[in-house]
Amino acid sequence: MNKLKTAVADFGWPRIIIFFFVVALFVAAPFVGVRVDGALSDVLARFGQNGILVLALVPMVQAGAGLNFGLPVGIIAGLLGGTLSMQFGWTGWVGFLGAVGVSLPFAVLFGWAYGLLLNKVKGEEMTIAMYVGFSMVTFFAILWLLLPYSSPNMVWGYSGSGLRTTITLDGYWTKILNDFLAVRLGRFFVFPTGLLAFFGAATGVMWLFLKSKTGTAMTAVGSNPDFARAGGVSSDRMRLVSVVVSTVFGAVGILVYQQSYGFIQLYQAPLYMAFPAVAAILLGGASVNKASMVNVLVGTFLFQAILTMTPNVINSVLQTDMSEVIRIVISNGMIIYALTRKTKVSK
Amino acid sequence: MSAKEVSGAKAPLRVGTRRAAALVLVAAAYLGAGAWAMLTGKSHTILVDNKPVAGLEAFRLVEVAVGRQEPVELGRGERDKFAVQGQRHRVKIDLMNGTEPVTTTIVLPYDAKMVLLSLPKLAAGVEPAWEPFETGQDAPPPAADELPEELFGAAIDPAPPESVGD
Amino acid sequence: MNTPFKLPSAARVRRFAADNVVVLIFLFVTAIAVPSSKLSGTYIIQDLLTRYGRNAFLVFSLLLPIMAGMGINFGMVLGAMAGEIGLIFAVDQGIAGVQGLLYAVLVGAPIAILLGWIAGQVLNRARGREMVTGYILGFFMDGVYQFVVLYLMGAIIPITSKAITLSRGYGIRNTLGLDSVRQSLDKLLMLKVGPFTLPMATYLVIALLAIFIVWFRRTKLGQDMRAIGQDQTVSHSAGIPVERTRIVAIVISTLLAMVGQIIFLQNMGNMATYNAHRQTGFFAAAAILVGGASVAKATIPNVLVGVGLLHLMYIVVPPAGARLFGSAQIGEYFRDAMSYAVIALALALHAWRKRANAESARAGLRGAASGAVDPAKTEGGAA
Amino acid sequence: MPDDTPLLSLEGITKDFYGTTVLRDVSFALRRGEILGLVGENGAGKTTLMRILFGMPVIAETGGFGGTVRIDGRPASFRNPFDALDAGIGMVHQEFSLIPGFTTTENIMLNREQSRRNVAVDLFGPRMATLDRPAMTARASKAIERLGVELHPDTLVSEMPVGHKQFTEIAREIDRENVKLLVLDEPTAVLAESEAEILLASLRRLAAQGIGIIFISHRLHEVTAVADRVVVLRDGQLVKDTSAKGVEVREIAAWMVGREVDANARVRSDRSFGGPALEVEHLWVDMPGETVRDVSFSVREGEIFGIGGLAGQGKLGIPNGIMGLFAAGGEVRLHGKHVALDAPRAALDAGMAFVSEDRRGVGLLLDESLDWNIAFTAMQVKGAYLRRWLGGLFSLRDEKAMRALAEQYIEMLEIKCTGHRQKAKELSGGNQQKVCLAKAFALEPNLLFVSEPTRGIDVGAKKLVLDKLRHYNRDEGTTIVMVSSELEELRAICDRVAIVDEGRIAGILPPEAPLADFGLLMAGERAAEASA
Repeated sequence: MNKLKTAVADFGWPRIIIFFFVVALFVAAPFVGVRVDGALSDVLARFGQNGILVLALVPMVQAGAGLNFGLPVGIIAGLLGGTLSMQFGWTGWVGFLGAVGVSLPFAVLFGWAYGLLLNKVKGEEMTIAMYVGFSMVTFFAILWLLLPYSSPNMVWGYSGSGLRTTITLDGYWTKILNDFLAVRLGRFFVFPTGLLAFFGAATGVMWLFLKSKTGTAMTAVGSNPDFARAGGVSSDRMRLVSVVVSTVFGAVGILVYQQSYGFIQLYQAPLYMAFPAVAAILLGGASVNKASMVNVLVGTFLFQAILTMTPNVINSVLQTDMSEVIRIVISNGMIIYALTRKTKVSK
Repeated sequence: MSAKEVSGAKAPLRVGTRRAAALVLVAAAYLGAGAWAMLTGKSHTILVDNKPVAGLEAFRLVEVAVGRQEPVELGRGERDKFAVQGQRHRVKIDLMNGTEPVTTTIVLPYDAKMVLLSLPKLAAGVEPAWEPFETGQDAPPPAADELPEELFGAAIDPAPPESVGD
Repeated sequence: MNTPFKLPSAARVRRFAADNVVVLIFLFVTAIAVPSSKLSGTYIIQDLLTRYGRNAFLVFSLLLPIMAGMGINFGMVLGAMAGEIGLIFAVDQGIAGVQGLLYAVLVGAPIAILLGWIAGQVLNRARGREMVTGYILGFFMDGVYQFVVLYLMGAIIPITSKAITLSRGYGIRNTLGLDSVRQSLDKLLMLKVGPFTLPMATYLVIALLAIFIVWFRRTKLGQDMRAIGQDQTVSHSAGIPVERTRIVAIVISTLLAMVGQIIFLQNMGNMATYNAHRQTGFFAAAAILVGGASVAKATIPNVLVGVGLLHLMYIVVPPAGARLFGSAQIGEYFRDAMSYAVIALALALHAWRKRANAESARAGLRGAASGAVDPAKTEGGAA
Repeated sequence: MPDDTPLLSLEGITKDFYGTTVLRDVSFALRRGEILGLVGENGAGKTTLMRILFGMPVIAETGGFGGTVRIDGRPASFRNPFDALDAGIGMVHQEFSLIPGFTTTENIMLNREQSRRNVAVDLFGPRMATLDRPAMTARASKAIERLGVELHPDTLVSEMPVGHKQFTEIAREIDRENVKLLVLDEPTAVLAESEAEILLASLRRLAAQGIGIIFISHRLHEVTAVADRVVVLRDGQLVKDTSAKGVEVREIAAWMVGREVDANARVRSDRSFGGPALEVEHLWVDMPGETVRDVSFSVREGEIFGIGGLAGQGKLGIPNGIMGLFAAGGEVRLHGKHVALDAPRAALDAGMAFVSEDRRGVGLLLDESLDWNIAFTAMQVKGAYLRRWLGGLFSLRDEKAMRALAEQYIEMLEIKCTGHRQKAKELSGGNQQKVCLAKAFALEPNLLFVSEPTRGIDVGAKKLVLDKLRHYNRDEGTTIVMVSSELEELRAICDRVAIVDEGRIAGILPPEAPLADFGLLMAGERAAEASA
């Protein structure tokens, strides 16, 4: 009984409530005329679509640099990769992998600069990261207008210059991962094999990275920077590595997201992209200074399940669209809950 | 000591009553300000109406002013409106025929959004000269219903990749 | 013992630049943008005068939490929401003019106090990361606000006017016309000076607020806030109720933000029901930081300078962008990027300086008695 | 003042923490205008005694205390420090509790500001009163004057020299109208000689005004200079309560440290050492609270070198500085080779290892398992416990090897745990200390720093830890530098013992040297005088 109590306290009431909320949504779905198999298919697609962005948060949390509200820095690198690949006229797998390849050097460069800044401001990372992300996004909004992109599929038709706000990936690499080896079961259920395999591979890479010497040192820095220092590990360097890795995953994550979504969204679109990812990982049981692969998987699944199910189920029940409110309250409530919890590092 | 020290311990009772009195004062000020704002700030629309009514003739031409607002001229059967705040209003009627303008004060009920003020009645001294005016719709027809934009909706998922149930 | 020695003048210039780098960058950008915008001086000044009246009050609401060591109160958007709810009721009740504003303030006040108290409690549990928590709290409450205004108003909370409700019968429309109170405070005492019109009543309200803040700093409570802002542990051991005082600072800030938002909206003349508050915290934070304030120290001149500089940039950059790049859009993105970057830079500079100070303070402990002081090591402390 | 009731009397004060007795039947009294010098080693019970006097909540939380505290003859029991303040007891702490951005006046009057009532007070309570700055300045000036020091009321604390901060703090305590008893805990520790003189003079002035003063200091010559009476605590017991007149510093030092010496502890027959292993010259270290100012010594190959001294004097700074954990300067050579400071990696690569005194802060990854804790440093420094893949392109943790290592040390050091996967925070203090030792041993160092190895662990574990160190030294030939507050412990296992005082080495003694000599060195007397 006592054990159960501490387990519950460890996991936190908000998470448990949300978990049962999701279960209740699935149970209620058939009664209000929502097909469970269709919904599940939806959830799986979104799970794979968003997962890598959530995964990108792990290294910085582990290194003690907090929740990466500056994820848009990586997203911008991904957008650069995607648009450049399109500009070069690459399509299909070449296009997608080319986009990933092109975005990586940008991600490393941005991440490195961003990491240097975060190392100077220990203790205030999260607020500053947020505003670094915001300014990066708005700054790049200018570049989207000015850079000499010329592919007619991407630039505004009437002026012939400046990228459109939304660029369709049709004819390039729309759903290239989703459709790869996808299995269709019945009318409503599609299993996006390629997408989930890619997400799985990314998770595996992150898992291996955390098991490496560097990954171990990073975790120790986050767990107890003084211990790591006494063990001859430079915490600044480890934090820098964690920021770079996080940014790289952010870049890959947005490319995966876009191929599933079918569009590249530019300008203000990436502004708030870090928030749902942060909410998801916290929902999965991570704290501000500890996160695991399980947190990522569970959190992304739960969060996407809420996003998919609430509009369908709640709206049918209440005859009104309250999903937006529920989403805002749950995702931000989760973040506040994590921020106000006493950090569990025992000292 | 020149400075009077603030101390709760020395005269707890006195401070207590002073405090209570002060709180009552604050409450009264809050309610008073609210009442003042509501009474004097409540907006009403007065429709001034120059039509024959209940055996009274309409005027050929009349100039009417409510409060300090610009007067308007009304021909027979014409109607205009004044937006006013507060309940008590002076209405000045000038028949433009050399007779002295007539000034009357009308008092409207608080919750009357719009009243129809009959000028013939007012000039004839019939009480009350106004009646509540109900319209089918008290506002211009609403434009297309607008719902709030999403906060970071676009980021989460603007449209599901495949909508449920095909 | 440690008589502060005179810095060489080059070092002094460098130090001044480091302390005011944010202001200097802004001056530089606007200095380029003003001539290239080709706007007339009269236009710019008139617009600035209007924007002072519209925004200054909101920025003032950030002062007290900074004084209490809680950083920039991004949770001030809660106050803005309270003000908007007040205005919704004022419009619904058909209370017009300055009375309508007063009514909105009276309705908003208890809501702001309640929200401020909640925010204070939350921030007390998030010591050391007040700013990011306040920011997210704003998002969270945005959801609650939407729930109340979009679903409860007209359904459970009585709303009489059909003009402001959605056609489905409940919920407030996306845009709320504020014609009944539009610029009623500004117009109360309009002063014409040459080509300019000055909303003196609004200025008067702002001046009263400034006087209040000056007075407040001199009260016991203000003194306690200053003490807590510098060292919570010492304040606590001296018997100052730290948590309570921090809550009071947030409550006052929320109340002021509520009034500030009402003043802001009466000038705008209409209100985006679900969006009006979202950028409030951002603009106020950018303004106070541009004015040279830091997360730990902010003064009334910071507010006044900051509102002026930030809005000068907001006026001149889009037309300048249009002339230089052929796109006003670029100017708009540029000013947003600048504002975001300025917040990031100001926060980063402060965090970085705080660490540098802590290090030099530790070096000071070593004492001058040591014969083996490594000169390379003490440089950070002296310079 | 012809009043016979003592201002303060402590009667039979007894206190234990979880079964460990820290104070046993302590009784003494203090009259008005008297200065009482309270001396004792660390852990003698001074701090606990003062906590009891001030009603610190920690006392009640740990089961209260036995005996009676009387103020003016009436029994007093304070529930919190504010009660004590109200009763007229002031305390000046070792670390400053001042607001840096406030002026002298504002700090002296902190939370006791003079204020003027106004309308807002009635509306929103007394905290809305406006401050009466002239009145505050006047009062602060009065307190400063009473102290008899030069202190400007409008100087910011952040711009003051250390001494003035100390005076500000004392002025704050004596500003209270009813203050009658002042406790000063090591007030001169941070002061220069001349400043300390001024402070002592102020204390005499205050005493002359009828205030009773308890003066806690390890600088015994200051105690003899200023105190009317000296009370010596040792191991929780009062060993001496005597008039300060005619008492020699050397005598007090002997009372302070003089325990019965364990006769059979000395087994030191055939010790022989090689050349110098570690040479330290003009070392300074910026470790907060343990500042090292100028330290030089050398350790011979195979030796166990002890470093002792009172808390706060800098003994802990020495290993922390050499290992690069705090900013440091000077010259350190290991086997003749220069070791870079400010870089933990350099120290580790040179073959040194460190068991930190801050077990939970620096020594352990509390939230991680034992195998992580033990293997981490060796993995990072030596690349051990890694398995390489793709021809060494990348390498992953070798969980199996880590487990084997952890199990080896769990057995060797008799670590009581559920297994190598247990989290470090779940172990007891003694077992945590053993994990720290295992971590250092796993590095196979040629020089091992051990800092406070027995702090906060029980007797059985203490013995085991010390035995392991001794055996490690004997079997592996590893040179050990051991830093400890327990003089006895140092004398039991070390070949030489250095005593650190105020950031410098006061002297190096063989363990057989008379106890009083150690005491004198700790008390800040020069080595020359001690050996005289």
